Order: sequence, then C-alpha cells, then structure tokens
Amino acid sequence: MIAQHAAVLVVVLPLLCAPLVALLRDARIAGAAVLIIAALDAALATLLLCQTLDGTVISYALGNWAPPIGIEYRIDLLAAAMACLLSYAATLVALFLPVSLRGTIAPGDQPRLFAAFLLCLAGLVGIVVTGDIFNVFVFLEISSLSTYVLIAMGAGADRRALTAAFDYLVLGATGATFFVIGIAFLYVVTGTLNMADLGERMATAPKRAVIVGSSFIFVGIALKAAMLPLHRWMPNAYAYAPAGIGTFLAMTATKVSIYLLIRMSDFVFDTPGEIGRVNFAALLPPIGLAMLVAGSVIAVTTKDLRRLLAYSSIANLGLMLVALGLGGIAGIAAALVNLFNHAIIKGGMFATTAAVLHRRGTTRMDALAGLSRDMPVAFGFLVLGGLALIGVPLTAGFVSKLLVVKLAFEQANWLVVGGVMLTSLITVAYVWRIVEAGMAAPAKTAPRHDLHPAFLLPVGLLGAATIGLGIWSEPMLTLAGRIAAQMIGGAP
Amino acid sequence: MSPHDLMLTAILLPLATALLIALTGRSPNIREAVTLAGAAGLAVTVYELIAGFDAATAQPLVIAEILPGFALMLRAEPIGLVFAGVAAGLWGLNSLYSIGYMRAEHAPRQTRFYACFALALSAAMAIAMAGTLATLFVAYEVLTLVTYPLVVHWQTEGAIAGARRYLAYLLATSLVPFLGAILWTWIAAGTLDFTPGGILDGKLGDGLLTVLLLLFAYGVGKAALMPLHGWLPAAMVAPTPVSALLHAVAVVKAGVFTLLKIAVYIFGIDVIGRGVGDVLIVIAAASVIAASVIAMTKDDLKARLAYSTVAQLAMVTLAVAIGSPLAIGAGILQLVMHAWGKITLFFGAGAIQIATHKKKLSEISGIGVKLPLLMASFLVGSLSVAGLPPFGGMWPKFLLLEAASARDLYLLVGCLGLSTLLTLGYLVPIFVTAVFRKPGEDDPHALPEGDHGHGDGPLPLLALIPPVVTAAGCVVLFVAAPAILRFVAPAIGLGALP
Amino acid sequence: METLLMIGLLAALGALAVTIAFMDDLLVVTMLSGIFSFTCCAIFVLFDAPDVAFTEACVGAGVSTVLTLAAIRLTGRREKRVGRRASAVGLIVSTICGLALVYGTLELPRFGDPLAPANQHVAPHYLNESAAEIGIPNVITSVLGSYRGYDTMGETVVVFTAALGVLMLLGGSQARPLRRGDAPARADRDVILRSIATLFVPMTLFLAPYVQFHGAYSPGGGFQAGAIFGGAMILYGLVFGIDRLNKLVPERVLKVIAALGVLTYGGTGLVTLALGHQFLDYDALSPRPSGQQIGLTAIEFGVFMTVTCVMILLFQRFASRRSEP
Amino acid sequence: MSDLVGLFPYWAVIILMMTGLYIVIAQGNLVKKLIGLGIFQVSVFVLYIAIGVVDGATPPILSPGFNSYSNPLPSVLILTAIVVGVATLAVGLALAVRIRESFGTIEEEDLLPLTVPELPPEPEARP
Repeated sequence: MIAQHAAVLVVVLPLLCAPLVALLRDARIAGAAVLIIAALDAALATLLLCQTLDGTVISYALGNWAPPIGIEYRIDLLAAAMACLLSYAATLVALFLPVSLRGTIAPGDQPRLFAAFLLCLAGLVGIVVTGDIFNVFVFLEISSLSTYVLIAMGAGADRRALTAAFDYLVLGATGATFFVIGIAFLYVVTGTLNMADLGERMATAPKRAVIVGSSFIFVGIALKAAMLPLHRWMPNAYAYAPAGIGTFLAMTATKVSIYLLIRMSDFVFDTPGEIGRVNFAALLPPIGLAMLVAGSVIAVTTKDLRRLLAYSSIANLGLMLVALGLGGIAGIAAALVNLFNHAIIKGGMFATTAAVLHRRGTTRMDALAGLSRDMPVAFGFLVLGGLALIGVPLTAGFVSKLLVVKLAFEQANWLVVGGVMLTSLITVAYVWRIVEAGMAAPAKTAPRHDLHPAFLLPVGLLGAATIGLGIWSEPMLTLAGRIAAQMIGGAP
Repeated sequence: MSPHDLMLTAILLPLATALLIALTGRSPNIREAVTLAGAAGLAVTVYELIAGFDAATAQPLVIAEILPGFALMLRAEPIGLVFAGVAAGLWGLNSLYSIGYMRAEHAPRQTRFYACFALALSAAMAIAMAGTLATLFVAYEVLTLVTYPLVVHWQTEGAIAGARRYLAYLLATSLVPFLGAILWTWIAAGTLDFTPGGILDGKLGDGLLTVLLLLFAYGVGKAALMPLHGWLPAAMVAPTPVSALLHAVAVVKAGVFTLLKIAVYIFGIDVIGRGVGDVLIVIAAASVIAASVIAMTKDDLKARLAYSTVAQLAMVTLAVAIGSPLAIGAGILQLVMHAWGKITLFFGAGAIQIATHKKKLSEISGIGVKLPLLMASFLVGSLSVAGLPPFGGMWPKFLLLEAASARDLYLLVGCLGLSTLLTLGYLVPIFVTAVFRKPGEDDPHALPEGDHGHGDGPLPLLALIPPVVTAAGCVVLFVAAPAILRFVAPAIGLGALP
Repeated sequence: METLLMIGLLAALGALAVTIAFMDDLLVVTMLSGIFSFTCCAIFVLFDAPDVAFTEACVGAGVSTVLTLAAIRLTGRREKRVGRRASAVGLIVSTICGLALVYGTLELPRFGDPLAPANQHVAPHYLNESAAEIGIPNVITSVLGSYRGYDTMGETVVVFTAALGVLMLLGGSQARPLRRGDAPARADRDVILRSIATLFVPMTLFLAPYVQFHGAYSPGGGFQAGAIFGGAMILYGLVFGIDRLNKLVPERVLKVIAALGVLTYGGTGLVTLALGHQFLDYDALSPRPSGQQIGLTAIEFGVFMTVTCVMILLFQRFASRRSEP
Repeated sequence: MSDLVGLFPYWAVIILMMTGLYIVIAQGNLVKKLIGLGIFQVSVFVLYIAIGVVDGATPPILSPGFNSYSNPLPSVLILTAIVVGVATLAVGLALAVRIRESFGTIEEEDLLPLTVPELPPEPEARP
C-alpha cells in the first residue's frame, strides 16, 4: 500500500506531522521527531526513484478525479530525483539542526521552528511532484511562508535576519503573484490547469496571451531563482538565517526554482529548450553568464563566509542556466548534473560553516584565523568544498563544469567556454581567501576544538559524495541523461 | 608482481606512507623512519617496473571513467618510467636531507611536511604512469594542490604571498589554457589516449596545431616557459628540501615531462617537426637566454637557482619544439641530468644556510673553506648543469646541438652555446665566491662571525651526504646516459645513436 | 446597466488605488484599502462570484484591515516621503508590466464570452457532473472540497503556517510580558458601542455555523464560517479588551485546535487511504454521492477549526503586544 | 467598439494591479509595501473572476430553472489565493513589528544603513 501511495505520502507525511511537532513542548523530542520524519520521507522518495527509474511515469489522481478534472500528482524521473534531493537534504540538516540552534533560539521556540522546517520541506516536495500548475502555487506559498519565518529566526544571532526575511517576503510574494498572473493568462486561453494538458492545448492557443503568460511565469520563477538582477534577497537570506536553515535553503530553495524552469520549459510549453514561443532559452546563457561573473566577483570582495558562499551560489546558478540555455538532451543533463552536484558541494560547505559558527559564533572572514589549527577537520572540508567549486579534478565540481564547457565547445559557443573557464579563476581567488583566512595566525591561540559530533555525519557524507561523484560520476550522468531524455522524449 | 600491480603500488605506496606519517606524527623518529621506508619501497618498486618493462606486453589499466571518454588509465611506457625513476630515486636522498634540514631549522608542522611530500610523490608517480591525457591532467592538478602546503610551510606573510602566486599561476594556466587545449584535443581527435605517433595528425590543420601546441606549452604552467615563469621564483619561499625535490625534480619536471608526452603521444614527433613547433622554438630559445641573463643578476642563491631552472626547463621545451627523435631524446636526458645536477645545487644552498645562516651570494665569501666537501659537490653540480664533460649534463646539450644542426638551425646552435657560457657565468661565481674570496671582502654589511642568533651550527651529516651522493650521481650518469637513451629509443623512434 | 455599474466600480477602485499610493497617513491608507476590498466584493458579486465576495469581505476587508491596524499601532502611523529614484524605478517597472499585460489581452476571448476556452474545457464538467458525482448544488463547494480538495488542504496548511510564523515572530520567547491591553471601548463612555457589540457578537457567532453547514447550498463554507466566527471573536476583543478575549479563548487551546483542524483534513485523506482508495477520495467513506458529502463535511469542519483559531490567534498576538519597546 | 467593451474590464484591472506593484516597489514604508502588495493581489483576484464570467449566466449554484452558469473554477482558485494573501500579510506585518522593535524604524531608507553587511552582527535585544 505504501508503495502504491508513496507519491502522495511523500508530501503528506511531513505536511501532517508538522502540526504535531508544533505542539510538542520538548525541543529534544521535537528534534528527534524531525529527523525521523525526514528520514522516512527520504525513504519514500527513494522508493519513488526506484519506481520511476525505468522510465515509468507515476500518475496519482488525488481524490480519484481523473486529470484534468482533478489534481494530478505526476512523478517522472526528474520529480523523483528532486524529491530525493530535497528529502535527503532535510535529513542531513535535521541531524545537526538542534545543535546548531542551541544558544540562538530559546528551547521553547524550537518545536515550532522544526514544524516550520517540515512545512518548508513538504512545500518544496509538493512543488516537485505535482502535475497541476495551480497546485504548484499553493505549495510554493507553503514553502515560502515557512521560509520567511525560518530566515527571520536568525534574529537571535543577528537582527538583520528580520530585514532579510522581509525583503524576501516582498519579493517572494510579488514573484508568486506574477506566477499567478501567468497562470491566469494560460488558463484563459486553454481552460485547464493540468500541466500535461496545458502543454497539448497550448499549440492552438492565441500566441500573444501565451507569450505574456509564460513571460510572467518566467519572471515569477526568476525572482525565486535569484536570477540577475532579481538576486538581491538571496545573500542576505542565506547569511542571516540560522546556519542549519541556511544549509537547507542553499541545497534546495533555488534548486526547486531551476527545477520549475526545466519543468516549464518542457511540460507546460512542450517546446524543448524554449519557454512558450518566445525563445527563453536564448535568454538563459547571457543571464547565466552575467550571474556567473557577477556572483564570482562579488564573492571575492565579501567579508563574511556565508555571504561569500551565497554569492558563489549565484554564480553556480548562473552555470546551471547556461547549461540549460545550451539546450537539447545534453544541455538539460548538464544542468541537472550541475544542480545535484552543486547541492552536494554547497550543502557540505554550508554545513561545515554551520559547524564553525556553532563553535566560534561568527563566520566573518577575519574571524576565521587559526581555523586550520583549531578545527582542522572543518577546515579540511571547507577546502575540499572550495576545490570542488573551483572545479579541480577528482571532485564533483570538475565533472559538472567539464560537462558544460565540453558542450559549449562542441557547439562552438566560445563566449560560454571563455566565460566559464575565466570564472574558474575568480573562483580560485575567493576560495583561496577562505584558505588563507583559515591559515592566518589567530589573535589568541584557542585549544583545539573541532566540529561538534552532530556535524560529522552530514559533513562527512556530503564531503564523501563530493569526491565520490567526482571519480565515479557514472551514476549521476546516467541519471541526468535518462531524466533529460525523458523530458525531451527521445531515447536515452 | 605483475606490471599492473607494480604501477598501482608505485602510486599507492606513497599514499599509504602519507597516511602512516599522519598517524605516527607524534613521534618524529618513527615518522621519519616511515618516510625513509616508503622512499626505499618506492625506489624498489620503480626499479622493478623498469627492469621488467617490455613494450610488447605493456597493457593499459583503467581505473575509473570520470566522464565517458575522460578515463583515468595507467600505462607504463619508457619516458614515464625514466621520469618515475628520477623522482623515486631522489625522494629517498631528499628525505634524508629533509630530516637533517628540518631538524636543524627546528621547523614547525613537520608531520604535514612529510605527509604532503609523500602525497606529492604519489601524484608524480601518477603523472609518470598516466595512460591518457585526462589522467595526466588530474594528477597534475593534484600535484599542484598537495604541494601548496609545502610551499606555504612557514606560513609567514611572505610565504603566504609567495604560495598564493605559486597557486595562482599553476591553477590559472591549468584551468584555462591546459584544460581548454585538452578539450580541444578531445573534441578534435575523439580520444585522449596516449598513442604512439600521436592522435592529432590530419584532425586539425597545421596552423591550428601550432596554436594548440602553444596552448599546451603555456597551459602546462609547471614547465615555466617565459613569461609564465613567475611562480617558480615565488615558490622559493618554501623550505629548501621542497625547492630541491619539487622545484628541481618532481613539479617542474612533471611540467616538461607533460610536454614531452604530449609531443610524442598526442601530436606525434613528426607533426611537430614539420613546422608546427617553429614558433615555440623561438619562444623557448628566447626563454633560455633571458632566464640565464636574469639569473646572473640575482643575489639570493635560491632565486639564482630558480632562474637557472627556468632556463634549463626551457631547453626541454626547445627539444620538444624542434620535433625530431634526437631532440626528444635530448629532452628526456635533460630531464634526468638537470634533476640530478640541480638538486645537488639546492642541497648545497640549503646546507650553506644551515651551516652559516646565509642566503645571499654577497654574504658567503670564504665560507667554502669550512665546507670543502660540500663546495666540491656544488662545483660538480654546477658543471653538470652547464653541460661540461665528464658530467651527465653534457649529453643533452650535445644532442640538442646535433638536433639543431640537423635541421640547419644554426642560430639556435649559437644560442645553445651562449647558454652554456651564461650558465657557467651564473653558477661558477657561487663556488668562486665561497671558496676563494676572503670573508667580508665583498660585503660591506657583513657581520662579524658569531653575531647571529643561532650561531654557526655544525653541518649535520644528514645534510651533507645527499649532495655528495647526487654529485657522484652526475658523474655516474655521464656513463649511464647511452643506456637511458637506448631504453627510450623505441618509444621515440630513435635509430642508431650518434 | 450591469456594464455601467461595472465601469463605475472599476473607476472607483482606480481612484482608491491611486489615493492609497499617494497618502502618507497609514491609518487612512489602511481604511482605504479596506474600502478597496469591499468595492472588490461588490465587483465579485457583479461577476457572479458570491463565494469569493463573501470570503473577501470577511478575510480581505475584515481580518486584514484589523491586523494592519493592530500592526500600525505598533509601528507608527506616519510614513516618510520617498525619494525620486525609487518612484521612477517603480513607475518604469509597472508601466512595462502593464503594457505587456495589455498586449497579452489583445487576443484574449472577450469579457463574458461563453465560448472562451476557459469556460469550455474543464468547467462544463464541474457544472454538468457535479450534481451526480457530488450531489450538492453549490458547484464551488464541490470543486473546492472534492475536485480540487487537495489545493484546499494546502491552503489550510498555509493558514496554519501563517499562525505558526506569527507565533514564532511575536510569541514564544519573543512575547513581551502581557500588559493589560487597552480596551478601546470603556464601560463608562462607550455604552452604545458595547451594547451593539453585545448584540452583534452572538448573532455573528450564530451566523457562522449556518454559513458552515449551508455551504453546500448557498455561498459559504469552512473558510467563510471560520472567518466570520473569528471576526466575531475579534470584535469581542476589540470592544471588551484583549485580556478578556485571551481569557475566553486561551492561546494554548487555539493552537491545539488549529493543529487539529489541519489534522482533521489530512486525517480524512489518510482514512480514505486506509480504506484502499486514493488520497481524499471520499467515495471510500460511503458510496456516491453520500460519501462525498460526508467527506466534504469533515474537511469543511477541519478548515473551520483552523481558520477560526488562526484568525483569533493572529489578532491576539498583534493586539497583546505592547506598543512601546 | 465591441473590442473596447470586451477588453475594458481586463485593462482596468491591469491598471489596478500596476498601481499595487508601483506601491510595492516605490514606497519605502514596510507596512505600506504590504498594503500595496494586498492591492496588487486583490486586483489579480478580480482578473481571475473576470475570466470566469459568462454573459447572461448566474452564479454556479445549481438550481432548477437556470441552465447557464458562470465558471466555478476561477472562484475556487481565488478562494485559495485570498487565504494565501492574508497569510502572507500576517507574516509580513509580524516581521514589520519586529523590525520596528529592533531597529526603531520601518522606513527602508533608514533601515539601509543599519543593515549593511559590513556591520558586526548584533543579536536582537531580548526583553
């Protein structure tokens, strides 16, 4: 029965456990509960992945109303893989979330924070598995609202979390409204909300309405994806959110937006690589390149490690957009490999940063002095992640970058080749700022006091995956290739 | 053990050594014993590999496939084995020297030092055994990164700045031109396997091939072709044993070795010889002369040696650019001979520093009297590097002259002659100053003896033996050079020896 | 006639919106935005959407306005004038978006066109089959509760999330010590206000169950009923003081009931799962159409619980906060 | 002419939406921004409802004697969206209150210098 209903349970489990967790009084019990729920969710997502691995598309009619009358959950390989990413990320973060919150958030408030965390997870998974465009909006709002609150919880350590959350709220709500306007235009000319159905009916719809509708959806997603020039909310949000939450967001939030972009470019609009009949794919490489350069350059100048990593995320999102813009099965596959690898790499780095923050209370660059001596393990993982960001061979980052560059090379797109390669150099510059900051002599010598044990497993697993996927990239490539082929409808 | 096992052992043994070093870091004696044992083991392994090498039966060993067509593969072949032999052979000597040097200097972070050293050797072995350009690239990057902690060892501001420069040059060149050239090759030829005769002939026009060769020549930053040589003097902030092994042997030789491999197995010697390499000839020759001239102006001993290295490396690049079997043979010999010669010189410079705390040419007047054996070795090393008989360094210079005149490049012949004179001009004065000048004669700022903080320590035996041995090696190699040439001759299509 | 009314209302909305943009007294702005919402309600009625009008009146015009007022009490009433640059950016962006939208409308089906795709593809199924499949006259309720019941569950969760968020932001360890809230109406002075409130609060409370259970036949349902019930309690709190409201319905209880509401909704889905049907397939509960009606009743009740409690909670949290730091 | 009448409601709604959007972008007061957001959203609701209107029809509550009903789906979607709107407003207002308490202002202009990344972290004062 579970196997049959996994499609809906993967969303409903965290969704319905959240109110229960919110009512708990003991922060420790709540923390353990979140971990168990997230792990169960990960198991469900894995089950879905197994079910869809052979190309099956699971269609689950909620309320047993056949689409397009009712809402459909439609899980193809992409959705299942994303659900896995989200739930694994939540599980790893749940491992250290209670520890990282200690001291900044009163124990009495923690159960509610955990509940919001579960709601955020449920919302994101809901976006990923649904086949109904309005349902996307509803779950987008669940995840967004909980995200605003989670970010604001960073105020216990830094009051700027409040303004960061507010900025995100205004931008997020505006983006969501744009999304809804887009849906209105598409609905008015097609009469349906089911994405697959929409895709079919779009072919005969009036062109202008489709263009405007897809443009508004695109802008709405772009806001959420922190696309240049709409990226300003993101560094603050990542830097001031509680460290564990920042880690989760870095691994998931913008990735889901990229997912939507991929989904929309195929599912709703049914024109591979193009959104609607305006060629949005052509927009992506320039935007992506601009993000790549701007994100990297700003990262070099930041004075806070988490902010640096956030700008680096903007650069990496740019890389994904570039890959997506290159088009075709290979382009989507490269974007997906980038997406998953970056989630792993950046997740590991943010988790390590959370560990550093937990010990030191700050992540300012000048406060990292002596890190290599006091926290050698944490420092090692930071360096490892940094190398992966640069794209040093034997790390996952090398694979993802090489795929993009090779693709651009084959298409003789020299601008992309040059842009990606040159930004590697800027990446070296900002990664080496971390390394040198960590090696600088500390003002006063502290006793060696490495990561709290709670961080070891998540940090270690993500670090191992960073190296593992850099050497043995075949599973990831196969997965991405199959997803892309399924999206475009060709043979893998 | 089968050749495959031996290849894996050669890479994994230093890795295991590094692990053991890290684990035994608390007791220096055991740690250093582990280092020496690892070095001995590696030397034996590589010897076995060389002795048992048979071109007919050598099979590739695929380890992993990072991307389809971008495989990690090992394959033993003569040029690589020669490089492996040099690196493995000198690691043991250098370890002995390191022990003497690091203890005398009371250096901190010695565990990290020895562990990274072992890791660097592992990477060097992987470079030597690489069966594809992809493998070579991966190992090349690893070598850059594991040597960073060695360069930055003192972690002073100067060291951090120097190491930053080191890393910036090497990563920048490898991530942009080198990787770009590899991708280009990959897409043009469809493979990255090292194949005798090359894989690019007919795939690209000669004009494009010239560009590609230049991309490679500058992409391989470790070859320190001017004007991208700046990292090499910058890296001299490292402890002297690091400069000795890495910046005379493992790292820089990995660079020129990469160029040799690319010339032989990616381009094909004939392809380069038919004109593709001509631009590079000019650049390399200019690099030889310019670096030699700069070396003459340097007062700091290690800086002088660093520029000397730049010049000598450019000679290998020159050999690659000439593109005839004879020139390639010369390049390989230069790789070997320069390694032994230059490590002797670095050992000498370091020993002088230990014994007298002096680093500059202008300060060392007269110290040779106290260190006769050391200075004798230094002289041998100098003459070998300059290319005078009866030392090993004579062979590559001689063969290069032959190769140049065989292609009627008489201007180049002149250049090479000039370079030998310049080499003598910047190396011999060190010996002369140390032995024949009286203390204080040249240096108005010289302090009376005994004023230094540490005082003049006696030279530890462990810091004296290695230079003497390597100096002797220079002589032995003079005799052994034809054997080396015979070993590599089939791979580079070299017929009868001249 | 209807067209003229529509034009008039839209014009009024335009005037309101522009006034709001240029007023800097936030109190006035809030009241105007309440009026804006009410005017929209009129338009919704005109556009044949009484359910929406009902909800917008309760939630948009009522609860939103009260919450905004409560917040203004804490944040200050006056707005600072803005610089020119920001206005220029706003003007450019909104003009571009507006022109894009106008461009998009050019090919749209005309207003009220019965043959528009939107009214052709899925909608007729609801209108034609709902009677047989669900068995209730109000098609909006059947779509809301059954055909798209899952969206509604998500929406309930959104409401719950908002309560959770406000509790985290203004409650828990962040709560400032409760002081006697200021009762705007004083016993000695505001006799009329108190009398009317005494009359209206119970009436409104009785209206709620009617709206709740009659939702199947006329405009109404869990959301509206919840908002009305919550609104009545808020009125009580406004007139008789927040302390009495807090005493009447303690936060603890509200939290539990709000959570239970979500669980009732989700639980209905889980029950249908356990009975071997799809999630939220009410046919599992009993054969068609009675199963559908049982299911609808259950989830509407869940929605009611959550919405009522959350509305009160939100008000309580804003109103019990001290205004001076 | 029929085009004008047929499209006028849409255009009027677009003007409303854009006024809301303008307030969101241009106004510096955080509460005013939220009010603007509200106007933006409510206008979108009107757009949706306008889509569902059918000439000469009645509200979609089935009763004998009528056979032409307006489209129920936009109403359903907007019921959802209204609730989402108020939820966002509540969280936004709560944030605004907290910002006022921490920073002493809710004007974007005054907040900017207090929130630049260069400042050292300052935990919020606990009561």
